[in-house]
Amino acid sequence: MTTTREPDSARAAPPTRALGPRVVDVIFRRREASILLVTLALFVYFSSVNSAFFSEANMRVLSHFTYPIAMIALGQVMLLVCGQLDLSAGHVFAFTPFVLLFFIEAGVPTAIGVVLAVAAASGVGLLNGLITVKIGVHPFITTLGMAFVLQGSTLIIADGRPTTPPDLGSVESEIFGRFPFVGIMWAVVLTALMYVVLTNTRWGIYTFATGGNPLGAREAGVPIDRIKIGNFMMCSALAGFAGTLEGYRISSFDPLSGGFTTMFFAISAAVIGGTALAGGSGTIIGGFLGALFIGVLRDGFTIEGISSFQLFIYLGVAIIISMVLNVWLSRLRRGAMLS
Amino acid sequence: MTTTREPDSARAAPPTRALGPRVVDVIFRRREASILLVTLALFVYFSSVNSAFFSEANMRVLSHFTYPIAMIALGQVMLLVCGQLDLSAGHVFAFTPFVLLFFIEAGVPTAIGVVLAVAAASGVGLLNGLITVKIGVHPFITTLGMAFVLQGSTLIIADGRPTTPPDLGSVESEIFGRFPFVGIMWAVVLTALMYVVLTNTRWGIYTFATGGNPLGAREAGVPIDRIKIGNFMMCSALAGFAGTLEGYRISSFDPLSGGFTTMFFAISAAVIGGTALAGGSGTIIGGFLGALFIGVLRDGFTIEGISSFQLFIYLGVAIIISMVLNVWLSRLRRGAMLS
Amino acid sequence: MSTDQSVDGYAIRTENIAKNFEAVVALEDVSIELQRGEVLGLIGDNGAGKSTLIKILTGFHRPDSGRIFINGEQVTPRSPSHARSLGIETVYQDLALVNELPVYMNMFLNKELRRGRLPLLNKRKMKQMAREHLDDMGVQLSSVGTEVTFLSGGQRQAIAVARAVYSDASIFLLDEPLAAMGAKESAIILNLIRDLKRKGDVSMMLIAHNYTQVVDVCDRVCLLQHGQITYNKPVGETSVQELTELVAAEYRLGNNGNASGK
Amino acid sequence: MSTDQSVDGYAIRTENIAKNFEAVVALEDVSIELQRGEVLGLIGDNGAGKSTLIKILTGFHRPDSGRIFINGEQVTPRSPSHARSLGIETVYQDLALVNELPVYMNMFLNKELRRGRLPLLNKRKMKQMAREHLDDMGVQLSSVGTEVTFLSGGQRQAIAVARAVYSDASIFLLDEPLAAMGAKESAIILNLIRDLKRKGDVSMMLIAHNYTQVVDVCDRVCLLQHGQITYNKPVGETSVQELTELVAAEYRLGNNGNASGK
Amino acid sequence: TGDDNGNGEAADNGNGGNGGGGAGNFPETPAWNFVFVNHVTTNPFFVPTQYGIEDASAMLGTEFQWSGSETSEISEMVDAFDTALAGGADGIAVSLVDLEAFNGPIERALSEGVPVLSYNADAQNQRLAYVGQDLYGSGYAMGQRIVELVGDGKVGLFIATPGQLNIQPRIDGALDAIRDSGADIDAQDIASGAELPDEVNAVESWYLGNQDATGMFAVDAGSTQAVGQIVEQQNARDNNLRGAGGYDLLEETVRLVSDGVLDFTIDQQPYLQGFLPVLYLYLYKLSGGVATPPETNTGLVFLDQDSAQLFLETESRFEGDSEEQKIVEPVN
Ligand SMILES: Nc1ncnc2c1ncn2[C@@H]1O[C@H](COP(=O)(O)OP(=O)(O)OP(=O)(O)O)[C@@H](O)[C@H]1O
Ligand SMILES: Nc1ncnc2c1ncn2[C@@H]1O[C@H](COP(=O)(O)OP(=O)(O)OP(=O)(O)O)[C@@H](O)[C@H]1O
Ligand SMILES: [Mg+2]
Ligand SMILES: [Mg+2]
Repeated sequence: MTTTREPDSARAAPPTRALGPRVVDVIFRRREASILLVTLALFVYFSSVNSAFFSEANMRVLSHFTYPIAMIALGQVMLLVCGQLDLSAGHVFAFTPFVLLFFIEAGVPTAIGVVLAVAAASGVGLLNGLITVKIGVHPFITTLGMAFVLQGSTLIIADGRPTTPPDLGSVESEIFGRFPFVGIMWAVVLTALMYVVLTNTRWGIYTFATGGNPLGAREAGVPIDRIKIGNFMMCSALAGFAGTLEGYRISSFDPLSGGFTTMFFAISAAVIGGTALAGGSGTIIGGFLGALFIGVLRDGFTIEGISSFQLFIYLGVAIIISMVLNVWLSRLRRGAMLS
Repeated sequence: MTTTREPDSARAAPPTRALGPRVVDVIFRRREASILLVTLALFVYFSSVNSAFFSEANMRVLSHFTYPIAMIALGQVMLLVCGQLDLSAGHVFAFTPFVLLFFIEAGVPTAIGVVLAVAAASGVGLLNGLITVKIGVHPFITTLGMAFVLQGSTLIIADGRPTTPPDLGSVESEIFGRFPFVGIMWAVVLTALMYVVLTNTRWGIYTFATGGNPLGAREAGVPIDRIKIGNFMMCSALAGFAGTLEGYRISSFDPLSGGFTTMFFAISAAVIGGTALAGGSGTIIGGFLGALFIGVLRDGFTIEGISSFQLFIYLGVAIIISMVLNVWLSRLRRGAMLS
Repeated sequence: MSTDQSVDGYAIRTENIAKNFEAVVALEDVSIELQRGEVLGLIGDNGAGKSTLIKILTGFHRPDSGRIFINGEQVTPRSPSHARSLGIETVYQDLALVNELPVYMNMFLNKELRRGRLPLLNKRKMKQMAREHLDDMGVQLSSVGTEVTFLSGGQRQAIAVARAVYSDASIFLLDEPLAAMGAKESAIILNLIRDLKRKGDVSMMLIAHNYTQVVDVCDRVCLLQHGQITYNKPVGETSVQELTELVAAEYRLGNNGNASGK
Repeated sequence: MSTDQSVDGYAIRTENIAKNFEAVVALEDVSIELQRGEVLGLIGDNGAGKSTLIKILTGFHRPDSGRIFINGEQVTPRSPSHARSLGIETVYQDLALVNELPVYMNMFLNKELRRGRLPLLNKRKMKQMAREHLDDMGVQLSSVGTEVTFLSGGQRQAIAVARAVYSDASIFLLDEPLAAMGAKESAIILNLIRDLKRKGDVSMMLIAHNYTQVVDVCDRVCLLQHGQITYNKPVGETSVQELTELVAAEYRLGNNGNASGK
Repeated sequence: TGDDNGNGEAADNGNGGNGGGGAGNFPETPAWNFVFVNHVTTNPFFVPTQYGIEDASAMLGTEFQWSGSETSEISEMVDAFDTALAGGADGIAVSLVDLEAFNGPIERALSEGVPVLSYNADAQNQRLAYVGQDLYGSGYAMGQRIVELVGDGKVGLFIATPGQLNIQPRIDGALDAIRDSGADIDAQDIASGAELPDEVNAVESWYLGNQDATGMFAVDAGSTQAVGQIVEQQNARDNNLRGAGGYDLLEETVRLVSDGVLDFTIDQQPYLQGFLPVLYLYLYKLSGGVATPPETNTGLVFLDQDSAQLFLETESRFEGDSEEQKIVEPVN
């Protein structure tokens, strides 16, 4: 082998470039570059077709389409990377606001109530994790069962109809969803946090190892059970928090919100962002971008005035074409990085 | 190593037993034994709780709950074993009857129409396969996009409402769904067929190899692309045929039938039956039993008259408990096989 | 040289093969010949590109440039199946086993036995033959029906070797087929290789890091260095000593290079 | 014998270890001692149970019965982490690499370097040290940032070896650490082993099928057969010849057994 | 069939009038875009609604969009509403299946001068008017009819998707009416599933376990058809069954009513729920807000064996079983 040894620091700092091109370069080198480009292209397309698309009002709508999916996607990425998945995330999303409601009605201040409700949500994750890891039930089945249990419980607690949050006027209700763009801000902050966790901490490495080679990880002393359980908890906590934000935003705790649809969109976002279903590989930023991609499509076609029957066809075709483009772009990118 | 060499033929024919115990023994040695036992246990439970459960009439209902899920599950097992999956199967299920309708209205005899419609369905699978395999889009995304396209197309073709099949009285309509128990008979026949394909043909071995070790399979000369595409086609064809049977059975081609729910149940059936999502392992009979398990649960709780909100909780809890039992039984079984 | 259909007497001949993996130059310019009836030892450092060369010959990788002649005919294998149809059997370094399949199915992967003309597998026959092959190789294994996941390293390798060796191919490419084999099992397999050779008309390329084995069984040795063949001698004209020296020299050079590169 | 805290002078001592995998008896009754400061060679046929013994000592498997003493204390490792906390480092035969992670993360798996007290990884330091280790081992590799999936067999093994060897453990269990290594790289690693030994207070168990290497670097050799230790001699009292004979004898016996069993 | 539910392209060929250059003798108006936000966009119940929208749009030269949620998910509807607003819709009709969630968006729309109506489902808020039927009220009326028909005994009430807001209030209303009547009725609410096949299975399976049932009713289109089919198949009327019925005008349902298998099905003029809002929004825009839309009750019609005849023998856009435009001749 003749080695053209690439200095290992090359990635971090190409020496002789101005800031602008350098930023472009750094972005281009990342795996998420292609899905970012595809999303940007869609963005430009919709803006050019309908001037209202790139208005502040619609950016707010776009953020609403994006942030709940993005936040659940973060958790699903962690789980998928370690070889698990959570079908109950969408139902935790619907369930958690009612836990909060319970606390608020018991006189707990909202802020503390949110913390407790999110803790309760992560308790669901703990249960998912324990049943999956300790007993050995496939996560698909554990979380499917859990989803049904939560769905029934939520409907019973809510009496089958949406409830208006009791403290709509409060500062907390603003912070937890009502203030414009606050949802997406939470999502961005959490994305940054999870990004660091997955790429720059032991937990992240162990998550990859657990999904990539469970046997090898065990041999190397990675506590794979704890990693899986922890990620189940994180996923549920994120989903629960997202549900709370969403409940405040629309002034309605809705027992039918979330559900399998939202879970499904979140897993799609993760996969679109480049996370494998088989475990061992995935990116947090990709998950966020995947959610944004889905948001742009849904928002864009709706604002274009596509009616619902056609909307499905537009969505389907756009997804496939975009992802073909995505594959093609990432090949191009890898080719270009050679030279 | 001290080898207690087990004669390789031991599995096939234990020498000194009467037929009855021998059958039990053969069943017990199979991987699917535990889920079979769990399903039987549920069966006994529901029969004892409500005498109407084990009536001929309800067996027919049970068969209706089971056969469409079972048939789609067969295809999903093939796909999952080779490391793929098909989110569009439920929408092929809804779409295919309308293709048939088109042919019938064009004057094609029903029997030929069914063949053509199923061929059209497998065309959808071909497309799924080509996009996934040749372009390299993740099957999750390809089939998600395809699902949306089909949903929109079906709704448009159907004008958004169910249609009554035009040839309800015909012999064909009886064979293709209306005759009592004909659906489950089709499902059983197809299960037997697919069982042979997966376990006793090259195609089956290659399917395992493609999912278990794609790189190794390629090295060994397995045509993994063709295997994947073929299984996509099979899955779509099975789903399309199931949709046709279902349309005739309920005297209504319904554009909203199938969909993600049915697909989801089918994948659940596959996983409950012991098929891994990660590829490389799975059983056809398990897929069928998984569908039966789901059918028994849904039918049993409905016949018991569990009210709507609680139903979800019962379902969820029953799924989790049964699967815990399943894990425990299969450990027991493996332990017992030692002695 | 054997009296066969090949025009030039070579089972395999390559001209100026090059192969890059993104920034890594695996092969720069490899021209190598495998004569009919010969066992050729291919040696070289870790990461020298030996396995890459094999994978190009089996159609698993496509060369970036260069020409390949098989039995005198210019042909670039398109896929492992294609290579097999040209009479090439391979033991890959990674063994190419499917963990989820039982031993006997792995051994007969892509050359399954059928029941007469039916498209059904003849499992009984495959099991029986798998058992025989393993016994021949001196490898103990409780049941050929077990999945290969948990087999020992040597047992796994034996399956891969049996898959290739018990076939009627005319060219064998063996990529470190003895790496995990016990001393006894290695000896048996080396004997098998000698037997095959004795039958004639069979050519082999053997990659190994154990030069004793190389000198023991090969007719000729090639050294792959810097993406090129830098040494090519009949075994009679060399020795374990010389080969070891050769590689060590390279090390001292390479090490200096590394040191200065730091 | 070294002057250490261990009560009985043994780094590891096992008594009557047995382990079955369903119908397979992997270990029947293994009593073995690893003295402090000693390099013990463990040899045996494929499937003899060598790796199983190692995995029991690292807590990956639990023994069915028998007792384990580590540094004189009776303790059955609960998990690989537990074993590590007892000062045991291991190179597993399957390498325990995560394909999707880059070289340097694999090398530091479960002993990641942090940035001071922060829970953040010090990637720069890990990369730099990974590079140094590879250079020390004479293994060429273009970038320590590449994923390990596509590395050559020897490159992969080098990472696993580096992971274990460059640590401050006192007991090393090396399961065929040289199987895929080139002649040159093997020589370097054997030197590393000698260096470690020279530093004292380090004990090693080395599994290898290459008896030249065993005789070269070990102080004592044990043979594992029929799930028991059937041979145990200082290296000075044996030779490559004798070891080979030993195993071959077993083969002739075993083969007969097989033949009659057919 | 390009004009079935497209985004109002029908406007091009629907320009019937000549007066002021616009429709009829209206002045020429811009192609106003009216957005309908729905909670179950693919539900066959709303096919005639979409025809109504299409026809009114063609008549008036306006455009429309049919959007919302497939599964009555409120946040999705709110997003669709906000998108419409951001996209410059000229008027919005929304099925107010949530009491609070749309208050903010509606206020915002009104303050931007975009008129908002509610249709099919209502909440007391700023919206200009409601066109449709009271869901809970219709359920309550059905409950009273159930008591009348059945008197006492075990009654199954089927609901496709529990909690879904276009149907849950109906079942709540029915249960309340039964309770309020004081009749000795054991009413069980049963989930039947989102799709017709599931609904048929569930209804049959419940009936098999409860053959002493005196009544079977459903609150959504699919389950109603399923109830009819099972009552027919099982000859339940020869058993203990005294009453069966439900909602909406699926082809099969109408046949079952006309055959006397079902006692009734409730019709609520879905066509008008699409047609009228377009008209109201148009007039509002045209009049600069002077022509304030009126509250409109589209009625609660119990279709029985006699009246079903009419529906059975005709197919029309008003019932949603034909897209053909024609004058429907009365049967008698
Ligand atoms: N698919 C691939 N993608 C990227 N790099 C690769 C790929 N395959 C091989 N390489 C690189 O090419 C070089 C040659 O690898 P190869 O496996 O041919 O070495 P080798 O001579 O077989 O080594 P060993 O003796 O260790 O098996 C190595 O540096 C390896 O990392
Ligand atoms: N997890 C397991 N499940 C079932 N059988 C196993 C398992 N691990 C090992 N075995 C069996 O136990 C026996 C001993 O295997 P082991 O890996 O210890 O052999 P080894 O001495 O390391 O052989 P090699 O030299 O080939 O590496 C083999 O027959 C193997 O098939
Ligand atoms: Mg190699
Ligand atoms: Mg071993």
